[in-house]
Amino acid sequence: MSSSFRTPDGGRIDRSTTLEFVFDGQSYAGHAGDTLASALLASGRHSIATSVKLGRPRGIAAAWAEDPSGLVQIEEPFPEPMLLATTVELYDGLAAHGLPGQGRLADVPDSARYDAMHAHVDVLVVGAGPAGLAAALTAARAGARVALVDEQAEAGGALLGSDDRLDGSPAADWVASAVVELAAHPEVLHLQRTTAFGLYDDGFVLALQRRTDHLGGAAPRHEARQRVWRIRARQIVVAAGAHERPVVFADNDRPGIMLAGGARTFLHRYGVRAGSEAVVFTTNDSAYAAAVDLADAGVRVAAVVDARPEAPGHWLAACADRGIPVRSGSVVTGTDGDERVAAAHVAPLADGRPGDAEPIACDLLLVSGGWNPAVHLFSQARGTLRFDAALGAFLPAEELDGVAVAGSAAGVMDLAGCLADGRRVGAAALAALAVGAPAEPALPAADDAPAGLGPMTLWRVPDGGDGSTSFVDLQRDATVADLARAAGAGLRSMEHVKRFTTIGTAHDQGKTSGVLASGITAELLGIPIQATGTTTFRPPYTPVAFAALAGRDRGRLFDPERTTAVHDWHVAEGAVFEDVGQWKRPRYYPRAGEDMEAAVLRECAATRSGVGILDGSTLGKIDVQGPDAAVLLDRLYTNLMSSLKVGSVRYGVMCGVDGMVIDDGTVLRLAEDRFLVLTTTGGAAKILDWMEEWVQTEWPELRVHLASVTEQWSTFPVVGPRSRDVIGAVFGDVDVSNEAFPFMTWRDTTLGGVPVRLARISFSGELAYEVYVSSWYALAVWERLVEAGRPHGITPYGTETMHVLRAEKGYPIIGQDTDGTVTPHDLGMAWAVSKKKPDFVGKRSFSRPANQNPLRKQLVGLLPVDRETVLPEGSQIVEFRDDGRLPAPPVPMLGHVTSSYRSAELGRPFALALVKGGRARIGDTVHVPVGGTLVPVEVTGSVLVDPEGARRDG
Amino acid sequence: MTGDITRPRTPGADLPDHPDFLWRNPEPKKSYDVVIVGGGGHGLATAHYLAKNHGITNVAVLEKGWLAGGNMARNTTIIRSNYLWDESSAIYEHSLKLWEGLEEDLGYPILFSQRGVLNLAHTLQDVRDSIRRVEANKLNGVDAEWVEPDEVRKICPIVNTSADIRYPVMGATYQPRAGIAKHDYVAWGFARRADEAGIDLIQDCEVTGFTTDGNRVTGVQTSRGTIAAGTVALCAAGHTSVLTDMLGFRVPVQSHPLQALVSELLEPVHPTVVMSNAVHVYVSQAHKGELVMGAGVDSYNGYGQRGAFHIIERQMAAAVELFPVFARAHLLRTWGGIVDTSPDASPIVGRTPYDNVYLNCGWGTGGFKATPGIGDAMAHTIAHGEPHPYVAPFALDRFVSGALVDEHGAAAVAH
Amino acid sequence: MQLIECPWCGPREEVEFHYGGQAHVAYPEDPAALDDEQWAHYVFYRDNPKGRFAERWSHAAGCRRWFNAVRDTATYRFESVYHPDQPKPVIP
Amino acid sequence: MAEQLSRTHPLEAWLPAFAELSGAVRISAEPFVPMTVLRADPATAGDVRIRGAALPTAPGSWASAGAGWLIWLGPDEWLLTGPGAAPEALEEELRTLLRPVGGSAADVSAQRIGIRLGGPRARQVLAKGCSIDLHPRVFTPGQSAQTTLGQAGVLLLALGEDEFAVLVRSSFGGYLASWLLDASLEYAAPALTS
Repeated sequence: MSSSFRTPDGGRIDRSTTLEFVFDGQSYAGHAGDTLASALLASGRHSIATSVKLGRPRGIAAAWAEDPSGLVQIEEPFPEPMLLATTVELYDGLAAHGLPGQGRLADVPDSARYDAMHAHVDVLVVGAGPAGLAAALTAARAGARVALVDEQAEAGGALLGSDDRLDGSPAADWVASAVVELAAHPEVLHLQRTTAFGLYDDGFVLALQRRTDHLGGAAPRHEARQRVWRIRARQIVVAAGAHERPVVFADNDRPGIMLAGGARTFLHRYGVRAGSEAVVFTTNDSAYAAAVDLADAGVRVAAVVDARPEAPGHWLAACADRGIPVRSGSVVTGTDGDERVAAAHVAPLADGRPGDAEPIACDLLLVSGGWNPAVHLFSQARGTLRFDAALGAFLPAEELDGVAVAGSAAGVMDLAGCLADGRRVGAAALAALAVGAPAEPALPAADDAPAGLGPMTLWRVPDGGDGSTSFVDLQRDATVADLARAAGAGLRSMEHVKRFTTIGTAHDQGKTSGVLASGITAELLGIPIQATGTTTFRPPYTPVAFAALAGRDRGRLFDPERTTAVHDWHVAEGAVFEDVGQWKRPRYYPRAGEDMEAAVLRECAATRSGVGILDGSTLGKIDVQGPDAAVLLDRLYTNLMSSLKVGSVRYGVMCGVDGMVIDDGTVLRLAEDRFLVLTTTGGAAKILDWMEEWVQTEWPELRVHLASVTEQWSTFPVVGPRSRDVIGAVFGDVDVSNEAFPFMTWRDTTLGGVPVRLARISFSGELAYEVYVSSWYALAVWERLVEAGRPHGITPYGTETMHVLRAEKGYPIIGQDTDGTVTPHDLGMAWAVSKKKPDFVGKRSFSRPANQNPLRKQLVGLLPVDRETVLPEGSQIVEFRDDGRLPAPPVPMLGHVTSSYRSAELGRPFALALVKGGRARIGDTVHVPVGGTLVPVEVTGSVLVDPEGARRDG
Repeated sequence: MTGDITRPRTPGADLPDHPDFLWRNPEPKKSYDVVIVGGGGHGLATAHYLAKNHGITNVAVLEKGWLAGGNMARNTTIIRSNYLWDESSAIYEHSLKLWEGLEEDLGYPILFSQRGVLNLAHTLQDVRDSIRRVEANKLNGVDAEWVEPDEVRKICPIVNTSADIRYPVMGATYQPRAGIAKHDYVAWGFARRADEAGIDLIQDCEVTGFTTDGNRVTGVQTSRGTIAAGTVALCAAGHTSVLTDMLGFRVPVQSHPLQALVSELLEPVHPTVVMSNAVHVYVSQAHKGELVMGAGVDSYNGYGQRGAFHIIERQMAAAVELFPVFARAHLLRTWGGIVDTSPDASPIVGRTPYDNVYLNCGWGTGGFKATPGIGDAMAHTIAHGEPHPYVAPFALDRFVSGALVDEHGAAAVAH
Repeated sequence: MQLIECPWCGPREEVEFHYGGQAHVAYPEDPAALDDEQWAHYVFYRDNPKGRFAERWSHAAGCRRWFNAVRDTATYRFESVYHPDQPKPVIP
Repeated sequence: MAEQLSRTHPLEAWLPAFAELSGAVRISAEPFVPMTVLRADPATAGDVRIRGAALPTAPGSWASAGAGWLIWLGPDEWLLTGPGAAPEALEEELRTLLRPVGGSAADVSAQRIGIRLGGPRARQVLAKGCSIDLHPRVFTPGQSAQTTLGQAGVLLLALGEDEFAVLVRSSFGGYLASWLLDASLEYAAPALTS
């Protein structure tokens, strides 16, 4: 498709490669190096979409991220919502359409890869324009570790969109040489297509690198599409440039109305004439260059309209040479046109008011209201801004520690000045690092900037009406009229005005509209703009895809899966797993045709009648050593541990200072000065930290050391009346008789030369032995036990069966039968609370009034009277209702069901519950609402199987 | 001006216009019957109900910055009442009932959208806690139900309910009457009504101290002069400790950063509100189409109204894990608020050591949804000099007696 | 995202640390001697200043050592870090 | 019952994938070696020698001890690794050595596993999930760091120019192996090199 708007030559595109793409269903062609916007303009298309509220046609209004209106939806190669046509690099097969307001998400998952990379540098330079390149060169030449990030496809910044010359050659030559020199420095990280989007504390900058987007469908699958760089910089140089600012006037939103600098960029960088007949409206010198360059490129420039009473002499002459009429002291008051601007209404400005307007035909209206330095990152670093009246813009008002601003971002608007400022700031960054400035060649000489006139600050051209077509924020369709309503409504803070008008809340976050809104609001309120200020600049500088921030923490890597040394065996045996914290634990081992209930009934019965084996390796284990080990445990457990004999085991409970149970487990005394503390699976890390915290911060005088040995020791409870036979068979040298090896004691032995520890601990009430072995040998020992157990029908069981067996004995699971509001007494464990010890953590809280309340919830058992219903865990409990019906809410609740199972042993379902004054209610019948009905349940003690504990010795 | 308040707005919808006049910007008077410190949602709602329900209008609301510019402007606007404990569900359900009539009461299009809230369960313990909460809610007259994964998919088709993700969705609690509203509209609605009633809303007025006489506060010293006060209500959320330090008494709250974010405007994909405690994300799609999301609380105390970015990154990972279609949605803006958290994750409301000073703080992440309820209860408390029954259980002295209302464990999702 | 100076390991990312709240709040000598209010203040009450705050931190993902820091809760800036057994430094 | 028990390495299932990586990144599982965590106050344990090595007191450092490493874990904590006596014998030997100076020792041989990471791209692979400065001039051979890699806590040792050891709790071994392979894909995917 031939394009009449492409210049015959020039630009930084590769005219030898043609790229086909589709926009709004229509086929177009462009070249490598184009953006979607430049390719569309080259085809004569300005109009992109209609606006969100008013449905007015909108086009491409700038050449990069500051464009407030050129939003598109990518469809191919993969749907992506709301990107700016000006920032989408063209590739073959791109399909997109204009976006009237809301983007569309793909309905299939995104299979692209994303990742993150950490970097540490002495100096981070944001922006590879003249100032940024100069700063980076200075830092690099000093041998500093430098990162240079720039959001565009290639370095150069504003130079890419100009015909500036350095040392008499195109500035691009100097840019190229600078890039080559930087590449030669081993300590320089130079990233293009990389946007620094957030600046945080201590020199932390986040930057998004678009690595393969420009390759379209040809992007390699194994590479991350986008990468988030997490850069720690000792010094940061923000050389992010400046955004041109429009002037607001009536009907200023039509396609074909564009920032002057943008049109100049399209011409020089992409070889595209943004129109054929142009009017240029400016308040400063910079737009003249656009007028002159476009005229030289064959665009008929019908007029330059300069709001200032006088036009700059140099530019007057340049325009005269090209037959461009210049109307100084004039403004554009409005436009005509439909899909595209057709005429600009130009009127003389007499003491601030426009006179009679005269239409000037054009298909391109270039506007320049001055420049806003890109102070976003500086402002994110909480740097304060001041309004510079001469420049008509907000500038950094202070020096920040470690964050410096250079070039046009600091208000330096000429090329020579930017180069010098960049070098100066680069050297200052080095100085702050106590690195001397390097010997450097002289900076390249820019052509003398013509003597010019200062800019005029003009926010808007009064439209004589209500301003309802004078657009301030094009994306939000917000106008001067909206600002006037906000002021009239009593709003004084720009934060209120922003929310009232929604100005600055759209995709561009107010890059062009924010300062305009402040300026116009100040006028409306009759106060200086310093008083209104700006709204807060927040990260990100430009939008970032969710998936890019998720990085590789997706799917399998979203959160670590912790597994035991026997995990693969469980998998091979078809175990169904349960997530317990980050651990994967076998929940049950279904056999063919079994559901969970069947499998668990089988596992329970087999264990109570024969022998079962559990992988208990996830239990937390802490090695406690030192002369004061017992003292520490006495202070942290509610019960007495110092009296525990070497070779013995004791169950213990830990409370927080608030007296609520936080964990429980058994403690083995390995030596006078050594204990092995077992915690719950979920509590392992928390309890080690808890113990360390007390030792380190409260009782540093205690001679005790803690070490986590959770993974060191695999733990296999072998449980059931036949467990003695199995243990005896595997560990022939151990006398497993009750007499020689009583309950709550442990013994060391070896197996094949490997140390093994056996402990008579029971979490089921049955005769049981816990086998501890180094995880190196875990699988071998596990298989030995299973092998030896085969004659006895040993049955591997999971957490579900473990829960049933312990519940039948009334043993609580911390976190299931407790919720952080339960004391040991509530659990019926007063026996585990020492009366002897003067103090232990939590003791004092037991005597608070609320702890004396007889109606505290207490752990009891529940037996559904119908012997059938398995009460859903979490069910609430209410008083028995004779009529079997619930009264109208609110219905007083007595407590809730914490654990509930079908018991093979009892031949009926049962539950554990926390019930107000529960122990006093034993024998009562209460109701549990299940579905629509009230299920009568009998309150019992919490121990339902073998209350006298006859089985634990087999 | 009132729009359809039961459904999310249509694609591409703009927001309804604000009224032509909101409030005066008066100079503070020398003296007021009631001085409310804090011009956020709670302070403004308290002012509204003082005027509406008790005819008390000689009132000033003092705001150190701009009205409703604190947490009210920074929250994720989730409204629900499905809390575990009787005391909590009572105040939040009272609030929800007021929400249901608030658009009419304020004559303001607050965009209250009862689109329902799903609290996902990812572990067996989540399921137990969820059912416990649902059953308690039912008995307390709060609409709540337990829904299985396939029903979750029906209610919110974009939730990843496949079994092979790291933390599969095992079900959820669902409160159909829960939803979202447009926070600025809510705050400005209260402010406009209070202003209409003659209550002075005084901005850029920072409290710098208090004048006391024994057990009474007689004056409030501010950056705009000292203001005599008959009764003082502290509604300063994250800055409460700064005020109580001036008054010389302590409250057990800690102020933490809490961050939130929005995406660009998107076609409707998310019809409800989804919260997941286990993977730490809560998200809704607001009226214009942007995804609004909140994260976990930053660990350290902070008044900076900003948090650490790793929290956002972790939240994005959770979002993409739970909602794969979000992959190429874009993070448009992040911000932070200051949440005042209490030891039992429940608010602290009522009397203070000063006879004429009432306290309202400690709402943590629950403040927005409580706005009308606590405004009403505070107004009642101030008018009667007696804590409203709804707030009585949340008195400061519960930390001495130990009678906490601990919403940590059981309320699972604490947002 | 802070860079926090562990007294032993040097500057590390904030994510490696665990926050421990107000520093210099000692466990009472004799809890039994305290009345309920005094005990409640130990258990539940901590300062919450806007500005300088002496806090406890632990380098949880590193050397697992607790230390104290004076940090400004408004700016988040760390002004000093010191060992748990050292007194709160006087900062001008 | 006296025949040797076999040992199972937690990363056995990952070894083939490790082997397939191209040379840009090399990943291998370290062999089983006894490991012992040592605690002592350097003030009182200054004269202690472990396999000829003094307890390193510089944070984030390690010293050669026999054929293994003696690694600083904290101001009064070290990890000794390396072949030699059986773990339980080593623990007893070290307890006996350290108890007189108020120290302790605990066998943690199976608490962690070791992964060896090498090759010209090894640093980039680590930098994808490790926030400490890994610059060759900063993280030099002889240094170590306890930090996080991805979402796993690790003990990272610089062994040589492009050679690292990563010690991780064995329950996290599978996660870390998957994470490392995924991070290495762009540099060392077998598909790219074949």
